[in-house]
Amino acid sequence: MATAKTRVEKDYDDIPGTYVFDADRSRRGYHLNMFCMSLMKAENRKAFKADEAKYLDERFPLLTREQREAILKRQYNRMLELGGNIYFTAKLGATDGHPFQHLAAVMTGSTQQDYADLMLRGGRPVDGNRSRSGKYARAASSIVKDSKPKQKASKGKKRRG
Amino acid sequence: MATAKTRVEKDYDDIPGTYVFDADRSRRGYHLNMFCMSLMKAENRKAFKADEAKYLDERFPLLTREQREAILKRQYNRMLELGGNIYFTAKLGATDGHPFQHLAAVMTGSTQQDYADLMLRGGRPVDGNRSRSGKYARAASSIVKDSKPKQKASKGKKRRG
Amino acid sequence: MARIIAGVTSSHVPAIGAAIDNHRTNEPYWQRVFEGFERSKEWIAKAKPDVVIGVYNDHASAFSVEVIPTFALGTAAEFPPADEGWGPRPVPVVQGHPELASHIAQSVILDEFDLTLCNKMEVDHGLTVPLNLMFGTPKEWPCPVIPLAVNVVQYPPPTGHRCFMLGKAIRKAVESYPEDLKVVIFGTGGMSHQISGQRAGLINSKFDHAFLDNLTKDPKKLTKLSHLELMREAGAEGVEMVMWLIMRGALDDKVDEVYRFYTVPASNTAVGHIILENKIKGGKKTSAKPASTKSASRGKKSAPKMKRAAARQKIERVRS
Amino acid sequence: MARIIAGVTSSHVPAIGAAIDNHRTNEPYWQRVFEGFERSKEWIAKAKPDVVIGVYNDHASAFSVEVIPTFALGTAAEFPPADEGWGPRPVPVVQGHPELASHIAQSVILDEFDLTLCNKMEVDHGLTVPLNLMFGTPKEWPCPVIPLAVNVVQYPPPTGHRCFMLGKAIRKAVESYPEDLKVVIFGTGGMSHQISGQRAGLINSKFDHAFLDNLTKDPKKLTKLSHLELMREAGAEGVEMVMWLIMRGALDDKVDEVYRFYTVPASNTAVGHIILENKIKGGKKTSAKPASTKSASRGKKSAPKMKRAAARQKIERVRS
Ligand SMILES: [Fe+3]
Ligand SMILES: [Fe+3]
Repeated sequence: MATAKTRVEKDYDDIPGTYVFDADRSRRGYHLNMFCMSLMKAENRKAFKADEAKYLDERFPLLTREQREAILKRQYNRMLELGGNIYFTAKLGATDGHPFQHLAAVMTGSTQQDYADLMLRGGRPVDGNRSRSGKYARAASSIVKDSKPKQKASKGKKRRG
Repeated sequence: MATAKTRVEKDYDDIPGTYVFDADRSRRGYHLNMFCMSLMKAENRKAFKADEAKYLDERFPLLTREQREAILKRQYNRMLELGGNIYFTAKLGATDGHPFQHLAAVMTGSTQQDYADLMLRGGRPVDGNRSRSGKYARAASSIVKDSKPKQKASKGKKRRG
Repeated sequence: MARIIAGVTSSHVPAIGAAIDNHRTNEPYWQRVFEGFERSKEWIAKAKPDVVIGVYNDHASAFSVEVIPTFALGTAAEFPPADEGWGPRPVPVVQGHPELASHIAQSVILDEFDLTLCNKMEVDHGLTVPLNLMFGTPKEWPCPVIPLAVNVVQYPPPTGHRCFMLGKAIRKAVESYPEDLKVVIFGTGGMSHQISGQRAGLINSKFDHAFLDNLTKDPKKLTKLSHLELMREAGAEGVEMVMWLIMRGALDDKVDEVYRFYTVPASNTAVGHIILENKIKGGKKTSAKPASTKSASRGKKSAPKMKRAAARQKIERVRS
Repeated sequence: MARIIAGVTSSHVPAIGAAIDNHRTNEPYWQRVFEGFERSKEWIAKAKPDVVIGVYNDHASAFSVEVIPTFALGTAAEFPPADEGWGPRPVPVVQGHPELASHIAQSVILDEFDLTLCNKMEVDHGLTVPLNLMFGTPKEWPCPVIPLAVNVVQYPPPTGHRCFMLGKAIRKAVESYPEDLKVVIFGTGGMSHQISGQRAGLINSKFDHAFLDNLTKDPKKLTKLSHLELMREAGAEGVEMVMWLIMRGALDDKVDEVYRFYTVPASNTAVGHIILENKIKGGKKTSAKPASTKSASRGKKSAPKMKRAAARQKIERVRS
């Protein structure tokens, strides 16, 4: 568990390419996420598609200028930065008729095909993707046994996981 | 804390004249309470007053016959029996323009004046109103010191509370 | 560092709100109640909290029987008064403290309390009546308020022990907040009352006094009260006194009781009110004592005294 | 007396639901996933639970950012599928078990878990995809399901330790329910995946296998994983694996792992699935072993074997 101290420091900001949706982001992104939530109704999707700027200005006047722009430009990482949460922003992608992997490709700066191929190859490796600061770059998890050999390893069978 | 056993037995059913609003009552009274909740809107109060039976039949068709009758007849204890909760049923009283003590008088089989006088005299005493079974009739609370004299009582000043 | 300097308990009887809203506070019946809070207003004006944490329960206003949170913490920027059936109370919109509230939420959830967070919530008399009693009827409430709504409508409410422990977790959270803030925590509801069924009108002053005594001196004893005993002794709706234990848990083990007031009845309820201050810390008193001047006596009844013996004498008089 | 006979974990990837709803389960990509659940369907047909407790998380369907419950227990009679943006999934309405759910709620709240009770709630793919994986696509689900929605959307989710302890409290509650009922508890979500930000696509199979191993043998070790470690190793959204610990806490300390399946990827996610049975009690086995017959091999890929070594071999094949 994080301690009070590390909580204030947000230890999870060390994870690269990751926007942990905490209370600060949730507060910042409230109207952005509520806008996305509004797209769960067919009539709202229709109204949004008919005139995106008008829909935003009329129904979500409390969006910041940055949020409004990120929505209109479909800047999915920027939306996360500005307090969006992926479960919400995914509804915008769905409204556009995109499969989720399109959004993933946008967020990872890749093509959809390359992203799909990456997943088929077993996904993005965790090695090299643990830590911005490098502090945890080499550390594996406390539960992964082959990174911390124990007596039980003498069972003969090498543990894969 | 109640134990699992006493919970199933509902130890609180021993308290006289009391309908503890537990999950069973809540389930039973769901539509009754949601009806009362609907009276928080002025337009609904108006529609209900215009034709009570019609309002109930059209908007709350899942009320049981007993609940419907108790509502129409303003039988406030019966509503509690049938799963109503006082914070909800009080909204029906308010819709009728009654002060809360009118409802209290109805529930206690008293006149509003007698009930008000009872309160001014210090309220209904707990002695004699603890227990249906008589099991707790004489027991006072574990925190009331003069019912359980302790060494500290030798302080000289008799505790009132 | 933020810190909790004091705790306040107060009943939140809706009729008190109605008396305020309908300008009937000068009627002798209501004077008796409001006079009990005159000193408290002076106390809080001196204590000047930067934030109030208001522990209360919703009375089928924000929450119906559709969704019933045990503990709902308000993390929004503001909380409008609920329409409880006659339009919203004419009181200021409660301004929240989203940053501190979110900090508390995070800390307390990691400490294994299973909060529900509300970024949108209306607040009813349960919260606004105690604000009136302590702050009067200003145009704006003098400080932000973080609402913490506790389920006491559908049985079972959280246990008294759980409430007490939540208070401790809240205190820990507040003390890990970097900004210097003085926080006062309100526990509301109670005291003895039953407003439902044939036993409606129940009042148990002996129990109430014992509860108040223990609240100051031995709150752990109160955490052992079962819901059954609370309902039997203090009425089906008196069970809401578990909320006072959240306030108490957030204070020091030993506190100074700087004020107490008790009267019967307000509408159907015994009104209980107590102010507890944390003891001196780091050489300076954490907050102001109530002023011992000014508060005028009106008519036959004297303004309540700070000393408990005197307060009790008053109670005696009021009830006789 | 009701009792929990077994626990099941399963990912709840929305794309699996889409594959089912769009009749694409025979495409090789999806075959690989669905084959992993063939034996499980046989197992559950034999185990015949009277009730399923489904631990899952809502994905901005029933709950937005307005109200965020940490633990929301569904006490309603039924739970319609949510409209997640393309109309509700064409799956049966989930029938609840209000009596058992209310009993669990009461017991668990008195055991100091701060539930939110939902008498009205729609359920999304988080719950319905695992029901499909285990029960296929029947006209009606074969038994009532009690949904338990856990917040893993807004940080912080409940700790793994808290989840584990809630599982224990649920078990105690179930065992104090007077009716004879066989209950299976599902923990859903995971395994490693990240679907947001530049790190989207993260998979950590080493971690996943270690998690599965410990889930069976040493779940207490998993309760010590911080959210930070979970997010770093298993992805920002992989943190939902804390939910599996609710399932595990509801089982015996020592359990029989009767089945395991793991494959990468389904859409953006590592799919993990395990079936754990409580050990023999009172002389008779608490439930059926999966049938070792019938399950046909299709094409190149053999149906997964019950033995772990074999299951791993399969995984090897699938991923290569
Ligand atoms: Fe109240
Ligand atoms: Fe999920």
